Amino acid sequence: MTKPTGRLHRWLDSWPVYRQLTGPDRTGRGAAAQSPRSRQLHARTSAAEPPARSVCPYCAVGCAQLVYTKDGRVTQIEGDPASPISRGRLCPKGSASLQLVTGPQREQRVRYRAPYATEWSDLPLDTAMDMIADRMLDARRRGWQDTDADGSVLRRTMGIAGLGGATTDNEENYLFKKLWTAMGAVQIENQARI
Amino acid sequence: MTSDAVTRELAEPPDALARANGYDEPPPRVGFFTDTSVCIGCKACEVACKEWNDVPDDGLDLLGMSFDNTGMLGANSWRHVAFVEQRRPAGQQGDGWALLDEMTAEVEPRLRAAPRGGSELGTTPLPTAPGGAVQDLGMPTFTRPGDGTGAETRTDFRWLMESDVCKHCTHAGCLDVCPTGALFRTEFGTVVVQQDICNGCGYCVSGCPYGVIDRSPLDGRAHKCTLCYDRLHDGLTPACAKACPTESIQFGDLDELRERADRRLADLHQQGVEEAQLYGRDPGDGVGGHGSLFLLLDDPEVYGMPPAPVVPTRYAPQIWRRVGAAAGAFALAAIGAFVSAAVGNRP
Amino acid sequence: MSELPENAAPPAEARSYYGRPVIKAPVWEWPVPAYLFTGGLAAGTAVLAAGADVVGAGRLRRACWLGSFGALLSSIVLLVADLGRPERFHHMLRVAKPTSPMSMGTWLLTAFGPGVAAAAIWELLPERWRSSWPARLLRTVSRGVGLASAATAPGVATYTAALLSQTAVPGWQEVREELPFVFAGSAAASGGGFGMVAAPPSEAGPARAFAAIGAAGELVASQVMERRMGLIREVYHHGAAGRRRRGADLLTAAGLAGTVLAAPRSRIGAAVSGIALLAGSALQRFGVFEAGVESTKDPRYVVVPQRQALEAAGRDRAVSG
Amino acid sequence: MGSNMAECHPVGFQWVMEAKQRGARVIHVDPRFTRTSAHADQYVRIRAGTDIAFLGGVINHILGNDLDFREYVQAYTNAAFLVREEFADTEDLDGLFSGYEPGRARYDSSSWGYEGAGHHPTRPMESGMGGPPIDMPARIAEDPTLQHPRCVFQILKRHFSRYTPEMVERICGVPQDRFLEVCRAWTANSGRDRTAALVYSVGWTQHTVGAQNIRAGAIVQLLLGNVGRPGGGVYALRGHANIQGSTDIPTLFDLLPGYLPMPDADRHPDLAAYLDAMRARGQKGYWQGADAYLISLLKEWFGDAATPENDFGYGWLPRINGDHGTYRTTMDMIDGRVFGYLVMGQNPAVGSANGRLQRLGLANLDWLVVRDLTMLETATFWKDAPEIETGEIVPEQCRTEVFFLPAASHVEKAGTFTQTQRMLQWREKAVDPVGDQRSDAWFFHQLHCRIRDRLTDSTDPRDEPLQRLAWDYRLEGSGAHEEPDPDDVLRHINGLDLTTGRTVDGAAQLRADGTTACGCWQYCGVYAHEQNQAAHRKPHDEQGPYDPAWGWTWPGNRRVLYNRASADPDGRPWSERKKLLWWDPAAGRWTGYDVPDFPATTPPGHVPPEGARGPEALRGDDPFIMQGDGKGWLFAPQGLCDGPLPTHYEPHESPMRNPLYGQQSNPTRRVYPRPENPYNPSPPEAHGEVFPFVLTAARLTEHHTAGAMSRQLPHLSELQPELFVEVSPELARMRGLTHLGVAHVVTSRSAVEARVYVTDRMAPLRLDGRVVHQVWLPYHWGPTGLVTGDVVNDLLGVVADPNVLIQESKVATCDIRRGPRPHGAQPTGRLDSLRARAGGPAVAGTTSGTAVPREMP
Repeated sequence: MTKPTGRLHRWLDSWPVYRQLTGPDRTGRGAAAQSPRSRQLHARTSAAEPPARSVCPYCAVGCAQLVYTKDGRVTQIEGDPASPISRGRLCPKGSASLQLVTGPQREQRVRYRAPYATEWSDLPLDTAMDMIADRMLDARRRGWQDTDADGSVLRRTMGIAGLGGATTDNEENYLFKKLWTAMGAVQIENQARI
Repeated sequence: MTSDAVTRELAEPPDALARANGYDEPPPRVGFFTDTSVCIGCKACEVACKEWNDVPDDGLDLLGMSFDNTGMLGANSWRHVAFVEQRRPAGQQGDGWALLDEMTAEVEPRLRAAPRGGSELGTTPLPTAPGGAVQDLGMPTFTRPGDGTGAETRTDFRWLMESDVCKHCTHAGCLDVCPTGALFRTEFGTVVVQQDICNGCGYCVSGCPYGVIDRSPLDGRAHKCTLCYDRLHDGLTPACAKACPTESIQFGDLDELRERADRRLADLHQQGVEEAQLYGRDPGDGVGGHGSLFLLLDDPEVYGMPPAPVVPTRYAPQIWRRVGAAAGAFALAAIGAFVSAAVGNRP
Repeated sequence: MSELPENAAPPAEARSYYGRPVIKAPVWEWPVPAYLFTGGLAAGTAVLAAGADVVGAGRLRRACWLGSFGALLSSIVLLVADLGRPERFHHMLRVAKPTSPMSMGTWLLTAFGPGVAAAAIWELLPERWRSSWPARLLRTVSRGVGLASAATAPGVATYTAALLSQTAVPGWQEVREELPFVFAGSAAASGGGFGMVAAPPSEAGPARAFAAIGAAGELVASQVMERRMGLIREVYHHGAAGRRRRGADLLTAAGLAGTVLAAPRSRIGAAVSGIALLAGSALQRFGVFEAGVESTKDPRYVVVPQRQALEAAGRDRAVSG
Repeated sequence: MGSNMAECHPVGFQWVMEAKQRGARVIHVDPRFTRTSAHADQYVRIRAGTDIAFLGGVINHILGNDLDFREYVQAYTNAAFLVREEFADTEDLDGLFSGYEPGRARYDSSSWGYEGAGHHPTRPMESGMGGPPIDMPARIAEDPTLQHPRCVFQILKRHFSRYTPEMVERICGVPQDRFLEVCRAWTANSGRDRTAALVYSVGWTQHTVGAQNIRAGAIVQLLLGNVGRPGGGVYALRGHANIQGSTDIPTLFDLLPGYLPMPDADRHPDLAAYLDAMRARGQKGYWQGADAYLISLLKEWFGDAATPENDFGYGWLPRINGDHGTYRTTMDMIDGRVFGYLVMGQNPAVGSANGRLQRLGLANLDWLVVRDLTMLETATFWKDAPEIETGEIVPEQCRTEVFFLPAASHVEKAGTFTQTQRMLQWREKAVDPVGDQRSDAWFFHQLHCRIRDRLTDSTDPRDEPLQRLAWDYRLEGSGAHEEPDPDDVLRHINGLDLTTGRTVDGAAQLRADGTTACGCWQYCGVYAHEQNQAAHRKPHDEQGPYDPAWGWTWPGNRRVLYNRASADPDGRPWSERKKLLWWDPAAGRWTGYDVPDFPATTPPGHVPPEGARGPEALRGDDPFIMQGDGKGWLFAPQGLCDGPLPTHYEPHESPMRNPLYGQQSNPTRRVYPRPENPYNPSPPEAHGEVFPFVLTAARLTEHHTAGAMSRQLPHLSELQPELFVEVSPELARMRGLTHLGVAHVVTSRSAVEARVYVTDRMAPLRLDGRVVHQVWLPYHWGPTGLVTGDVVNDLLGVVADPNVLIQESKVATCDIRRGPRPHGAQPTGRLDSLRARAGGPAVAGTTSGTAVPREMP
């Protein structure tokens, strides 16, 4: 007989009015009104995998970020309190990093605009890379200069130019500069001068 | 703060509010201390809040209120940074500037013409003011700026910024009037809307004397700051306070925050910032004090907050007495009507 | 009338944030003032119906129970329609909060509704079924619960004043002393008016009396309310709210006059007077409602009284200190 | 000055707020009252582009009142050195220094040298960061009493003597008493016990006198003894996550990694010439190691193919011979000389000055590759550029082939960013990118593989460097995701001892014999002891005030540069309060809180032996270890193209005549007159009144530069949803503008439409007997994104600083009118009429005969 009573009690107890009448929260403004969901709420970061230690991608202050993930998806990005630079704080842009990384504005596919086209079309990444490599070599050849008017050695191409770097990693910039220079390309610039 | 309020406060243990609301062994009451004297108006709090709580954007409209394009707190803005431009020096009491400046003069009539008087600022652009814009306001004129070469040139100016948030009142109007128990007092002494319960009756919107809570047109439910209730369960700092670059928003046990606020106020007064004042610090005020305290550099209404709000519940006894009397009168009228009709019918 | 009473605040130049409202305008739309009216009507007709039952005025009773039931059904539809999440209307019964007039009202309506429904169902029963034993049982039960409902009706008629006044809306909060009487009168007038329209003058005596007392009470209470208003009087005077309130006063006064002078003698006079009273009651609700909404749009109505209170408190402290 | 730190670096500004709460005085000098001004103890409004006049006034105040920190100045700066007799100052030549070549708009700097020291001419973009070397005599002629008329101190005094408070007021519009308040506050925070820090950003650099702005700030700080000391310094706050790194490991045309110069066609024909030009006889300091730095770099690039016999592959390097900067390149695109363009994480169609020029360049390419997180204007110009409306770009006739490749974000790849204080911080990878999103490392690796495959059989000597390129980084990922492991790339950047295969621990271990390989000598030590030092993450509350175990700071993980100056010449701290490093006589070494900038065992009184070179030639009291003379340069005898001392020149576009000199603007500034790049006239030219107002552009906290990382995000876009232009109430009345109304700002380049903000934060300036109005706009908007708007950079012309080729985008002239801008094909017509009013053909621009571009080959 105790069991049904327990069940009845539990059923009744799920009704806040009953809890009001039987518990300490008579006016129904506190514990009695709390829903089971509220009682069990937890921060989504607490269930996440150990965060990746990262750095904010916007300005150059270099605020440390903790990137929380779950099942291969980023679920939260917030400041890392351990950082002597930022002490866990972030500005509005840094705080918006989650949206920056996970938002629908992120392009996921190669887009290709053929000459004279008025719309984008699709292109497999591999094909795109092959096309780019062909074009790089062709433009390099067409813009090649062996010497200047005085006969000084130039050994370079003016047919291709590169722009960017202030938003890319040191390691990537290094590969960029290395490959570019080996190709004989000198026109390479970034935001530092802009 | 009145002396009996102090006595009362000292007598109250930090978890008194939660205990009074039916919690056993609750943690101490927590809150915010928003020190506007160090707010740089970056709005990190607004963004961090939205990112954590998945709050949608509040409309992409230019409001013309200095750098404030959020307008006010609402269902989709749980933090709101106010920007006030004043022709008076910081750190010195001015002699009361007639507030009608160009910006206000242009924005105010537009607000009047807005739906809900601009209660939904941010979700709609400000309409054009009826009768067109005000051109010259005949405001107190200065020497032509730049005419002078010394101290009289126009440089006395200050720009106040303040991150507004739900006050988590000790006596919360929204919570008191909520008919479903969706709004409730948590074990931390904060006030939270339970989204699984709220049926969007909208009563809380009018119950709040600060204009904080609002019903979202997107999902029909009421929303406001939860003081990151989920994070509190894991001992984490609320998202806005964690992000705030200058510690303008501080989170902690309310007892300690009150002390911090008192100290900061004393410091500022000592530095000659006479106009600094605490808001929501007094447990004896109309809402029993805030869970989120503010240090302001001007009167609350300058930031769009009520100067001395009173929780509507305080009027409840008086109101119910009058309702009772009116109900009695109504009943008597009914009886009287039959009696008089019976009397009148008697030949 | 345009001069401000002495105790009213001067139109102070309150400081504000770009003239932005301090509090939110109510999210409620027309269904809420409509409900204020239908709720009052349901209560007013319920007491008339119960009284008619007691005194044996069958046609008045029947009309009023049906009227009450119709008003009640409309009320429920209106209330649910105004929810942001109508499918969750039953959450209203999760808690019983003495601090929430809406919660109290919900429970009041819960007490009030079944009796009205039972009585109305009996009234709707075809004549030929009425002699069956279940019908007789229903009659007994419904009579009891109907009377019980009538006992709760004064609450239903007046709690809506608390509903509005226990808010931060200056236009409602500041009239908290008088509003219950305005609403009580308005409910009585509408209930009586309905009885006058729906029942023959021979049986409508109580309805006329009830309407007359209600209308007179409403007019008096409304006048008192207005005289005691401070700064807030502006919103009750100007704009749509002002127009509705003036219309309400006019219709109620006309309805009152008609009730006293024409209704006892003429069915048409009774009907016209009754309709005037109903319309007056409805306009009163809309007027009060809109005045409140309007009062949230200008920060002065919030800031000025609070500043004055602060200054007064400061003066008190200075005196006592 | 020149920085809006609270808005552009809010999290960094926490330290300013904290210092303020501890009693520091914060002064903000800016044309605009910003969120930084709101928290300053003193705000000083200044006319945009007049910083040198202001700072010159401060220098004059210091020198005129003997307020310099004399002990510091005598010991650590070049104040006592004598300058050659031939040197003539701007005071003598009405705004020009000696050596000006009018026809070529440049200086022969030979007369600027120290007496008795050798000289190498200074030419732009040819010397890396070190500048041309100084052939040092055993001892430079000097006058320690600082009285000799040709000593740097006296030259400085004379040069700035006319920068009086009255002159500052006339030029900058700063009332004298306010200016003097700044002087008093600044000089009061100097000496043994006190320091002051100076913060600048692009408000200083983006001028035709950009480099000299910073020089002027550095002179003040040197005079006050605020360099190399705690609480002192000149801080450049940089604007992108890795803009410092992309300068250190430069994606720049004129530099090799570590600020080594790119080989110049004329001056660096072979390795010997290159090294000779870098390392002059007797020069002190660490640039003497350039041979080891360069050869180690070549070893890293070409591996075993780099041998002493082939100059370590030096001959494979391409040569520069002039300006190959981004604007020059863009103009070459318009002229059809550039065929392909790769743009990564940058949005020049919105973010570069004269956006129209940029877009016209893009429209005349054969192909364009854009790699970014989101779709942006640079990739979509062919369908939404403003020039579509004017008919200048017709999609059906635009041949540019565009590849948009989605990029991986900062959490989808590991790697280092170098932040604004030179600290490298390693980022861990959190998740894989999805779809076609790839890292830039992947892109270059894949590109390299494809190019290599195509050239396997080539016998063309020009393909040799590609065939021989060392590209054997450890790979991670597989198949379509295979890319170099950034950890291994960083290890190679740090450098390896090829004899042991282990990492080197510092630049001192690099050798010039080909036995070490190093990608960037300056980053030597970031992978010391085979450990990724940039990944160190010891919490700040568990370590000392300089937090050495968080990240890694170049050079050698020292946190304060030139920190020898934190102690007095005898090695004692200047004061207890301001101690950082000091000589411990008992231990015979330097000790303190930071890593010493020099060998820790060099005693304070060390005098190097005769004939020493390089680091060994540094005396025990030579703190400025990168300078050829070991001293802080009040006077720059080498390295600057536009003079050894900062001089006030008016901006290229200015509403007024230079009150100081006959020379109006920087005589060596780089101008690019062409139809797409017209200039507004400035005095002494006629018709300056057509564009009467000063224009400046800036950032907001709520957006990021050209907007690609913010205009697409609802949570940022809602905070600043629309382009606006701020004007003072006075200007609003003058032009009939109303708050929130629409107006358009016009220059000879373009017209831009914006909502009007009438605010007291903008105020007119009274100067030189007239009132000058300034307007400003944020520049974050463009035609795509959640919030869109006109491109503010379209208003600006391209004119550049001669030293570093940065464009003057912080000041121009303009007009503002109410109402929307003309639309359709009209704007060009309307602009032409304006240009006509402004005098002469649209291309004429500034006719100052002293500034002509250096010719292109």
